[in-house]
Amino acid sequence: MNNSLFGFEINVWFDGLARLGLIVGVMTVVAMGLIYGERKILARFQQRIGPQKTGPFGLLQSVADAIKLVGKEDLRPTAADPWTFELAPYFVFIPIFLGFVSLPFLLDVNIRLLELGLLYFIAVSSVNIVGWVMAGWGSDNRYAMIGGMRAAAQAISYELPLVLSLVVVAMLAGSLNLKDIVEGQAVVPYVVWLPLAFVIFFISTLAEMNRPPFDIPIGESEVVGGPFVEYSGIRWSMFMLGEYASLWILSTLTAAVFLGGYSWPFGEDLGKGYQLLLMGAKSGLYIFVVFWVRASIPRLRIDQLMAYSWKVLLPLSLAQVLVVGFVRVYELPDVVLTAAGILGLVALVSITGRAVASTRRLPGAARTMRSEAA
Amino acid sequence: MTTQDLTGTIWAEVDRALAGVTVRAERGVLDVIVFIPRDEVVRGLRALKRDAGLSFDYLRCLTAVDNEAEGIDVVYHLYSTTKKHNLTVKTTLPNDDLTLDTATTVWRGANWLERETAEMFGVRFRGHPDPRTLLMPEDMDDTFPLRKSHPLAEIEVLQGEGMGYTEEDR
Amino acid sequence: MVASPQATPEHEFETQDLLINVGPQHPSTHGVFRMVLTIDGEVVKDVVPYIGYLHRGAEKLCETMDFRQGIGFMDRTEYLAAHNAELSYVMAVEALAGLEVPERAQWIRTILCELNRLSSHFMFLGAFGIDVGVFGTPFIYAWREREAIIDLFEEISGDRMMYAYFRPGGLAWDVPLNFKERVREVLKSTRQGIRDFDELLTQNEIFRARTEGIGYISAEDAIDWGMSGPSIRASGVPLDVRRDEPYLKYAELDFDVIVGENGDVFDRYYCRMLEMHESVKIIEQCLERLQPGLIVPDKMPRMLRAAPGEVYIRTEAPRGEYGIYMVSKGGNRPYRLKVRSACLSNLQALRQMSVDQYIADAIIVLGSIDIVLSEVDR
Amino acid sequence: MIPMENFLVLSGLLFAIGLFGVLSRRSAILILMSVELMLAAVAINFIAFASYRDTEAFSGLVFALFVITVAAAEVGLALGIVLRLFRERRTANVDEASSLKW
Amino acid sequence: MFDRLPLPSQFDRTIIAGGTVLVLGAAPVVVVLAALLIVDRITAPEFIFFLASAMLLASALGVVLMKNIVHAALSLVVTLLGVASIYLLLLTEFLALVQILVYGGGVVILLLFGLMMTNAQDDPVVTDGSQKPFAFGVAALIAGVFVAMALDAQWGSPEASIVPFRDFGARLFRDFSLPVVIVAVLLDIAFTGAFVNARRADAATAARGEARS
Amino acid sequence: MPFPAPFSCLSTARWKAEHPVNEANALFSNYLPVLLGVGIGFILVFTALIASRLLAPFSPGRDKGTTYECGMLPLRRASTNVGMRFYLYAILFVIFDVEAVFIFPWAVSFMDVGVFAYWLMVLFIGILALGLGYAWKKGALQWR
Amino acid sequence: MKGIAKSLMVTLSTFTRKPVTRDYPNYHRELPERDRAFPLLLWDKEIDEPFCTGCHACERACPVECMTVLMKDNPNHKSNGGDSSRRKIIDKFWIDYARCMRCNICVEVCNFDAIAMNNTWQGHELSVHDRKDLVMDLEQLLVQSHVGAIKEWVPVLGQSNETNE
Amino acid sequence: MAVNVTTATPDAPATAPATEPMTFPVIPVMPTEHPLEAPRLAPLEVIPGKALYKQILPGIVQAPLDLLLAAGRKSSLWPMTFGLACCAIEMIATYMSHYDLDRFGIVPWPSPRQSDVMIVAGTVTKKMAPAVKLLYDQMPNPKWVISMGACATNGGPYTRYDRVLQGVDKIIPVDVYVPGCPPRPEALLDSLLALQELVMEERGSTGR
Ligand code: SF4
Ligand code: SF4
Ligand code: SF4
Repeated sequence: MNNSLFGFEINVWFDGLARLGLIVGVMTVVAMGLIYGERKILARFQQRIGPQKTGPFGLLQSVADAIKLVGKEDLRPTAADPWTFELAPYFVFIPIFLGFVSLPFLLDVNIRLLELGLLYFIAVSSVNIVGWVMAGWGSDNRYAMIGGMRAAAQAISYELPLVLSLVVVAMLAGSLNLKDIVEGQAVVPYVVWLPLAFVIFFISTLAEMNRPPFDIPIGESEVVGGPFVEYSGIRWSMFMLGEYASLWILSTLTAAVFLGGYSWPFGEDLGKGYQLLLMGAKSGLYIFVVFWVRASIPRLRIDQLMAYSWKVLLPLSLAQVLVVGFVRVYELPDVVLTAAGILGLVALVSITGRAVASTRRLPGAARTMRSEAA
Repeated sequence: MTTQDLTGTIWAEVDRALAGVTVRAERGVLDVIVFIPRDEVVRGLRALKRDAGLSFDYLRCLTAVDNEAEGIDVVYHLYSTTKKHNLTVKTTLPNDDLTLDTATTVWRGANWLERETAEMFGVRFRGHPDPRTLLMPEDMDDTFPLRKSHPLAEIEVLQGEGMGYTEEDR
Repeated sequence: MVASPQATPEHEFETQDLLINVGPQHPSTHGVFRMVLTIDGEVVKDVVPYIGYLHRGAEKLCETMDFRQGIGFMDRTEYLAAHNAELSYVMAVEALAGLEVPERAQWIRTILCELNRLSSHFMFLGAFGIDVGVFGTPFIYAWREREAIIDLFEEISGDRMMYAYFRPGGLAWDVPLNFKERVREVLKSTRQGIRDFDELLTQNEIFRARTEGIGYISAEDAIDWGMSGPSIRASGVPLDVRRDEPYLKYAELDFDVIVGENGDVFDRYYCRMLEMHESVKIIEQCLERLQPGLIVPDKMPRMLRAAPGEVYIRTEAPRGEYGIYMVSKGGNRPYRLKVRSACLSNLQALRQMSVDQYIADAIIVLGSIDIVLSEVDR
Repeated sequence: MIPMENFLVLSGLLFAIGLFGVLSRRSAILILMSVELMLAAVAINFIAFASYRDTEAFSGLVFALFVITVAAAEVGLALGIVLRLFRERRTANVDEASSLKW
Repeated sequence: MFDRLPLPSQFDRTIIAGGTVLVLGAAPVVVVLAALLIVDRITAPEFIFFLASAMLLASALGVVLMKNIVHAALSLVVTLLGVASIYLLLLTEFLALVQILVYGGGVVILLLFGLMMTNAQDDPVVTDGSQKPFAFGVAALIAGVFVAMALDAQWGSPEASIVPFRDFGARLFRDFSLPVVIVAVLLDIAFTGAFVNARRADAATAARGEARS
Repeated sequence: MPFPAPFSCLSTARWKAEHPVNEANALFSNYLPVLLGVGIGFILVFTALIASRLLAPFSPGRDKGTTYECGMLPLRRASTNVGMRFYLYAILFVIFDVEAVFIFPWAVSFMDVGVFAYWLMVLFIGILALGLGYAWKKGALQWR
Repeated sequence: MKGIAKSLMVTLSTFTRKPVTRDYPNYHRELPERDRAFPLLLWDKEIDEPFCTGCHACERACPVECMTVLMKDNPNHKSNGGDSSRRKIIDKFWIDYARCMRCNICVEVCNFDAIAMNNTWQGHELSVHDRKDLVMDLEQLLVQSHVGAIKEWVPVLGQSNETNE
Repeated sequence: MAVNVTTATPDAPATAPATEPMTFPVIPVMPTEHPLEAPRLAPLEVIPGKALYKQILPGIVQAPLDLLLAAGRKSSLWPMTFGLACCAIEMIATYMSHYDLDRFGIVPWPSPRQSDVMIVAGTVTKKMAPAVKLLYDQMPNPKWVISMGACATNGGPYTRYDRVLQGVDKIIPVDVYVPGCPPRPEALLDSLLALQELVMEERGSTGR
């Protein structure tokens, strides 16, 4: 039990409150930063500049957005179901917020490191689907309804690969405590042993966050923003806050679980600043890739999305659990894991390629009609 | 029944295909124009489509021309995707009876074109599968904007002596 | 849960249809198009398109305008390919007034029309990319290239969209002195742009999976519906006015008509992509053969009058056959003007193409036929 | 620490509420939900006994896990049946589908 | 000042009335408990326990009493999360999380889907009273018996203790190996059953759909 | 034995002396932030809503509260039609979720039990995979 | 997968390219001289009066009827002792920029080369809060030409550029 | 005034003696409004709303709060993606790389519920007008309207066709008009900048 905050030992209640309060502040800032960063980075991918005029380099852009959204009327359609509509933001936001509780930000910088941290994380993050469905159903809007259903279907489908790829990590670490997991990577990050799990995890987190190419529930070109069509002003910004908070959570989690968190390479010894740098770089990389994918990849269709999860990711991650178990239980060298992982990765790539690639020739190449003249 | 020199055109073929249909032809700027009375026009069109030598399988355009006193002409522009030739078919409707058989039975593509012609000129197509308005609001079927008798709106003049745009109007 | 004993077996709960309204304000209807989808779960059971939200009477107004004034309205009916639209109009006037267009004007017209085809196809690619769900990137790439072409047009005609540059008899004024270099410059960046697109979308597996086999329409159906342009060529019908009934200088040019095989969304996309290569090819040939010369006939009448008569001019606009049916009773204005809209006919087939697809597919099917609403509604 | 009785009372009350729901509700789905409540009450009991009295063998915990598991499976299956019922009779009301309830 | 509050759609009757009732109902409980906690009459776990069980019982009542099925289902979410917190108070971290994972994420979604497939909100549920008094009697009886039994018995004052997670796993897989396999089979059966039921519906619909079109 | 009341101690040393660290208390203090987090999350959203209520203009409008339908008035009340597929996936999810629940304790402790636990899990997963395979074969994973 | 990687590479390559954005309010691209913003009247610097004689030709030709022209006798005409050869001159002139479709017709029909399209940025940045403010009167139409703010380009229709190529 | 030339005006031509008022070519008037259309095209009744803080806080606190809110609103004007006709293309061009509205914090959102500005880009026909009205109504306060192009301002080239609404300000209040057919992207940008100024100027009374 570690109740020291900035060196002061205080009562566990106040300690908890203080840490949560801190995280609220940091979360707001980070979410705003992420929104700004996303806009800047996407702009660069599109040879634009991105926010520029609000504050120096547009840094205050997110602040302006936040102020604007606070000062914006928030409407509720008369046909909407008042209770569900009003409560959905809470149901979406709070579970995401609870995800912060067991994150290992830096060495000994966290709210609490739960013994079953990994399971806690998964359990808590699965609740917010209810919020999505509530938002969709409560709005009494067709797009919202469809979006809510899709969100639920997608979230439950990708939860399993996510869980199973984390289970594998737990098997290696022999613990569900995120601190143990990070420390287990002091020498080699798990991504080296478990490349397949990492890739599956990455894909699933994209889906869990409803990020492209899995942004089907909120796909603007189809359902105009999905469950959130009818939300305006501050209520809508709560969803956005939740979205970016979960982006941060998942990036930190990825960094901690697969990339070695603050401990690899030799982070633990070199003090908080260096750890911060490490975590920042790792989660930053993750976030960058998420944005990058957003800028370049088309959206899947709902059936393809579900099929991909159930037919490709789930069997592969089940197999992976068994393989890792085998390697551990018969005490084979860890390199076998890497080999199996790479094999799995190859399988994943080839299955994906086979599943979606067409055997068709490109049209026109075969039959072009010559023009008569010349 | 030609009144002009139509040599070098597909008129001969058309004449053959339209046997049994009253038909008169004219040489247009680019295409041959064929006039068919309105009772026979769908029959004629079908014959033109079915005929192996002509096979006008493609309806380019269907529209009407409001000739004020002389009634309304309905004009079909046909094309053959295989034989690559064109034909214009025209039929005249008197102003007091603007009904015509639908050509949707010949080309499905005539559907919307006829709907448009119907609401713009007031031509009624008998047997049309979907006689709703197309471009006008769903419940407005009594205005025919493309008729010559349909007036243009008054222009709202701001400038000059007509600067009648006062604060009350806003 | 009130029981409804009178419920007939037809009222199965799975088939209780849900209507969704897409448009007129919807990010992916490309304007003010509206369609009502009947869906069952995620599958579209029926599509009812509604158009007319942009019906603004260009035809009617042109009947009160003289030929010069009409050009401006033609620009605005086909605002993505204004040169092509103008071309049909001025060709109709020329046919009725018996004007002979000088060589140089024809070559320049060809170049500009093809450039406009490029810019219009870029617009399609971008919008289509959005429909398929890439966040903005294709659209922005498309506009990056379009902007280059538009800048060129602006240097030539003075406006970014509504050029009013083709005139009965020829061109309004001559192209600027550095025209050839500028076109070559633009072509260079365009080629780069096409390549970018090709790599961004064509090979992408998700894109292929989203587009292949979707929105199929057979060649017979396509002809029957009167489709035209790349939309029909994707179904395997080699229908191209440029080749079948050559106008301008197309008869002297060497280019391929791109024909698809499968008639699905991907083919419609890829036909346009390949067509852009052809356009580039055409423009290069034109540039080589462009000679100094007159841009309007020597004996241009001061007052343009059309002979009585009627003409149906068809040209191959980026979206398909853009026809002008012009009836003249003499004088300097058309008696009746009808714009044969390619999009209208293509749109008719939408229902057939998108029934029994997923919702998301219905959207991209609509995107794949590349509509311009002001051409549909006029 | 919390006295053990508290948990037992709580679980008793929860069970009773669930029972009330099962008996009074007519929609099959609501009955299912009420059954969930009852099962949760049972699981609380199991766990309470296990962690207060059986800390060595903790069979109760394992049983509780099985209860949760079985409850989940039960919901899935039962819901399937309810949907079937709904499809056939156009109702999820158990009184209408009288063959299911006394 | 209050009459000048603009109250368009936001604070309509439902929300105001419901919120007031909620606050009026919950506030005394919280205040009393907090007071007891501060003067050290009850311990913090007890404080949490009472809070959680109050919420749990209230929302359980919501499940069985609410008119709108979807509201009842959402109430069920709260109940089940409350049950999870009770598990936590019973020192079984793992089961609490499992409860959240399985119920919060899975079963409730399943139920919601089921509800929506049976067109939940179109016809509000009939919870009409023919059986209600009877049901209430039975439930009250059972509750009385249970509570009496629980309070009557001599439990001593046992201390709860934590079972280490590793031990739990080991026991589960060492001593309960057969049940685990049976569970797997059960799950399979459950899925297959549900699937068969659902699929027939699908097939029937498909057939009808074809017939209609 | 007693878990600290909120104000019971402000002096660290005394508090430490009075509250020995035991397992149960550790568990509580670990999960206390979760409880508090629910509260704080709630308060956060609530404050934001109140702030917006204060700062944002509100005005009634005739059609302001109509459901957004791309500029058309809603066709009819949005019905809650969910395809059968969603349900099938949900049930599949529940099944595998439960499976994951069993895998977690196994994952941390299978090394303690040894090879037997491993093969038990192989059997467990195998049986479920069979179910998945059956569903796959029968087209439950096919959307249409 | 290969295709996806390719897509990613394309976007990455654009990531490294320079943004093409024109920093608008700070940087105005040079407009081509043919740019057509809105019609403007030209000022005859030699005689110090507008070129326009108020002949109504443009008004009649304007397809949207957004112009209003009033003419008067020129007080500066030779017969009145002035130095202008224009017998009539423009009295009042309004153009409703809000309706003008920038079609260039007025420029083309003017026999006196008195009107030209504004090809400066001032011609484009005309946002107003009241649409009445978009009706330009004579003074506003002339001011730019008078102060020499535009370099007018009056096209000669159909003249081919013989020096080309 | 609109023309941004501040240099000395030329000696205006001396005001001439009043001539006969100009008569315009008389175009036949549209018979009557179609009975079905009239109610649909009635101007939207806009009820101004006030923020609560305007009523309960003392004035001295209001001013800085106004400023803050206006600064936020000004820098984050989210338009609704809503293109009607040709002008929409130029509107899109403005969003794209070369002009990049994102620099000003302007990002389009598809749903009216999340947007602040409605850019009416193109011809509003009478068939479309009810939808425009409805969409405007569905936007939460505060909201602004930019009328982009000749058509939206007064019907533009199509003003004489009677299916076209002669200006969107007939049905909803418009804050900024941009002339042009279509306006250049820069012109639209300019109008957005003008709107930003307007937001700042009207900060004390925002709330329509
Ligand atoms: S440019 Fe065209 S619309 Fe504008 S004033 Fe001149 S003639 Fe009229
Ligand atoms: S601008 Fe030219 S055409 Fe117009 S009134 Fe003046 S002189 Fe005549
Ligand atoms: S103002 Fe001009 S460009 Fe804009 S919509 Fe109207 S006609 Fe098209």
